[in-house]
Amino acid sequence: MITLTDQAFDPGAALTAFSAGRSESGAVASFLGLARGEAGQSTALELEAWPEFTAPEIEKMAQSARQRFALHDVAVIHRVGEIAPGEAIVMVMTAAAHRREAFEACDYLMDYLKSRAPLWKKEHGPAGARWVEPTARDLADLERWGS
Amino acid sequence: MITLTDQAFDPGAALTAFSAGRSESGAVASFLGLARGEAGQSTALELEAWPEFTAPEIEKMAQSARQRFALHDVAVIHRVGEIAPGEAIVMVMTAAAHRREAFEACDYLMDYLKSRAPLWKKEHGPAGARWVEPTARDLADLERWGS
Amino acid sequence: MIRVLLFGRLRDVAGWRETAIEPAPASLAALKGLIAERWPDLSEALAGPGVQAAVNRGLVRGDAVLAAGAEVAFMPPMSGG
Amino acid sequence: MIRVLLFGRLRDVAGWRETAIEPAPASLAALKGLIAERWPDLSEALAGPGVQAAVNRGLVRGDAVLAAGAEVAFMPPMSGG
Repeated sequence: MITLTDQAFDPGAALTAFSAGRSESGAVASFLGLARGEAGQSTALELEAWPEFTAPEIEKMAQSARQRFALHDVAVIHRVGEIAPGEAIVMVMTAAAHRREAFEACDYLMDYLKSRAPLWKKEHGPAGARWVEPTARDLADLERWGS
Repeated sequence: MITLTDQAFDPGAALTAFSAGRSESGAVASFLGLARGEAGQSTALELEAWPEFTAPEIEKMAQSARQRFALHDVAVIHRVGEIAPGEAIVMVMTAAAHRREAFEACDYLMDYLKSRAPLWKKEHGPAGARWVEPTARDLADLERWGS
Repeated sequence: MIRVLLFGRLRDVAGWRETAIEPAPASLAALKGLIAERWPDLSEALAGPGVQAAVNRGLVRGDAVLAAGAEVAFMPPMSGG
Repeated sequence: MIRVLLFGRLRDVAGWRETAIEPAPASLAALKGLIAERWPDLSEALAGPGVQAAVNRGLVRGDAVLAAGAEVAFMPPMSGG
């Protein structure tokens, strides 16, 4: 399930809901991305989405991960709008029979979200605001998946 | 923090507590291992520990991960005793500045727990009980970390 | 008439987020020509690395025909997560 | 006197979890010799792949001296997670 929300969400409640009632999935991996304060240099993140396009594109990524890694289930929650340091930006959860598939699918989805999800991130700080773009490391991470 | 418990635990509550108040850790990875029912072939798992030895050994693994991956924090919760299908067996959480370190540390710790933590797992089913030992895949996974 | 949407830093460069263009240019290339005349700063930003275009919510590479009522989005490098 | 602890399937094989041995054998090798005489099934299981020994909660490879009061644990392949 893909959720875009402009409200703060509770990662723990999401994990409890996602993992409840699974008696055949031995493995649930999750990743939680938090807004960093950068020691005061980042006072807020602003995440811009184009909801009618962003949600379906993320859904395509999630379905690709589901097939490639034989997932039992997958969920992505992404904040949009203004996000304070320490708040959750993104959460990916994957359920599979065994841990390797769950880990790899979670890793894969995060790499795609970082560089291929239609979202635009602006960092606000004492010196002004700047648009954040994928780093060389983000692009190298994405290349690991061979597409 | 290392916790061995013979009581069912709520993974979501653990994740909420672990991720709260982190304004400099951009990345929290977690892995949750659940007892599989194997379509009725597994009715319960029994996890035996030697608490005075098991907890310090897991603590050593956690400290090794913390140093190797420059973690900000790490937590392991491991159930012992009898575990029903769908219940959580193990949860590993790692916090780091960036996602690659958080993911890899979580993956590394799970590989170590599977084959090197002083725990012994018995699977009970309609056909009787059997002791579970690390699979060839578990051992191959562990070798990825070069030690 | 077509609609043009801008995202991320392209919106900051142009000073607008959405506009209607009448009469409709026949192609994405024609639209870009028109942008070069009206909004030279935006035109320059569109030529930057990693800028993608979507027509009616599908990513396109190269040129594309624009029907009346088309929705064209210009998107700078994406950065989620 | 030394204490001997068994875990996992070793406990099932021996039929006990913990025992005291008096007088104390002087070494791990001497203890294994004594086990071979008293509990041949356990002795065979201890020779299986992946069985580890700990003396006073430290893993040992090969032989080790046993002081009076030592605690020796035999552990089959570990399987957490």
